[in-house]
Amino acid sequence: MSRVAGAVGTVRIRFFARYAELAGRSEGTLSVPLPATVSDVIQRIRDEWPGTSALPAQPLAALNLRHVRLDAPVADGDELAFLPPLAGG
Amino acid sequence: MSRVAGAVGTVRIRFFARYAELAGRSEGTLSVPLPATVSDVIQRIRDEWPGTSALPAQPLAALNLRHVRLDAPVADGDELAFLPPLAGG
Amino acid sequence: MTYLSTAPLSIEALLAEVAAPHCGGTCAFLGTVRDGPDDGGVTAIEYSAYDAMAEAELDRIVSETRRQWPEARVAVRHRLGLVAAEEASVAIAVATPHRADAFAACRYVIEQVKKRLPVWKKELRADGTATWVDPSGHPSMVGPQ
Amino acid sequence: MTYLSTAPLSIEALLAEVAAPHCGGTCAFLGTVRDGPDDGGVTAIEYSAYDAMAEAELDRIVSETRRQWPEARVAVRHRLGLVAAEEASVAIAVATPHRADAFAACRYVIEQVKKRLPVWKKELRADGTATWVDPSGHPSMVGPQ
Repeated sequence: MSRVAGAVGTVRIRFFARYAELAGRSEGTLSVPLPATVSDVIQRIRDEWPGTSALPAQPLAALNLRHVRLDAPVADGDELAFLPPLAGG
Repeated sequence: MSRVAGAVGTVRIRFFARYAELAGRSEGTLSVPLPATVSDVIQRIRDEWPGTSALPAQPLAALNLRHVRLDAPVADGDELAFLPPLAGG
Repeated sequence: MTYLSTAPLSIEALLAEVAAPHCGGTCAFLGTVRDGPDDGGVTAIEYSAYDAMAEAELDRIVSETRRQWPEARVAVRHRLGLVAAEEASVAIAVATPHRADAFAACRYVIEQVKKRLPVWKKELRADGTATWVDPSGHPSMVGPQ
Repeated sequence: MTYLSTAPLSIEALLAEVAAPHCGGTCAFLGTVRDGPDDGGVTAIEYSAYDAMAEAELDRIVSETRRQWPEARVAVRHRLGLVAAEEASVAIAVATPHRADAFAACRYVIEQVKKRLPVWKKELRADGTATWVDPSGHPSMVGPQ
């Protein structure tokens, strides 16, 4: 690789409900150069996992069990989940 | 009696809860010259029934199962009730 | 009697009464006899009513609620007689297609009940005293008898 | 699981959980699966969740409620799996010393649940179709499968 060596994080990715159907998978693990935001990870998922292009470009996201904005930073070991429009209650 | 003959109504009077205790009775029947308001009936009760002077001069009143103001007219056959401060719920 | 009961109130029964396929939100309210630190050891409350008027008043309150929220299904019961601490004295259930109406209508019913129902309560205490409750803030001792 | 359940929800159990001698007002909310005239013959809803997050989120909602209404006793359950029409998908009970707080806190919980809980539902219809429900108004057909 020509990339300058830097920190790389491993992020656990999860898809739920309709997004799992669209992505054709409910979870996976992804290596991402750090620092990275949720948006960066979304871009990387689209590049690396065929089928995920059907997901919306700006989905609702949760990092380590909390809702986050797409500009939130992602760290090594994080669990990042993509959530279809919520329908609880 | 020297009173000019006029319409007279019979009104059923009811006392509840603490007022029944204060009045020493829970009900009674009263003849009142008509027209008369609830206030007029209250005055007549105080005059005619000993013990009812312990009742407040302006109690909450209900006429024929509905809350009424003290200036409401009373008619023959009405049921007039005096209600201590309400405490339902 | 339709709305007044001397038996313990069943919220499950009220919920079943208002349930309907098109009603997705149900709000219920239970008023229970308190025995808090400021309540001086209340062991039970004896509820009495001007029965015929309380029935009529509850019927009017239910009708008004249905007029204001035409899709609401409404049930209400008030208990009379001796009610032990932590038992319910009043129970209300309102089911509506959407939840905001259920909350608003249920709140309407309990506020009207508090304001209009000809019901009185005598607090019975562990020390044998009994007090007529005046929510306007002037308790009057009537016991021990 | 504390807040999530695949078994039918019992409002009586929640009411017992929040009951306390000093709490005179209890407000409960039940969300039930609708099958109204506009709901196209929904026979059941299949609820799924991001379980760990839904538990965490409900715990946060309960904590926030207790912070805003320090005297409130709060219980909430959300059902998962197949829920038949007219069965409850969510149940909330809040007991407080005074009723206004019970209504406000109960309303807070259901609004936050609707806004934040990572739960999804697929409507199952009598004709065999299934639809992911998007409350923002864009249903997406995914069946018959």
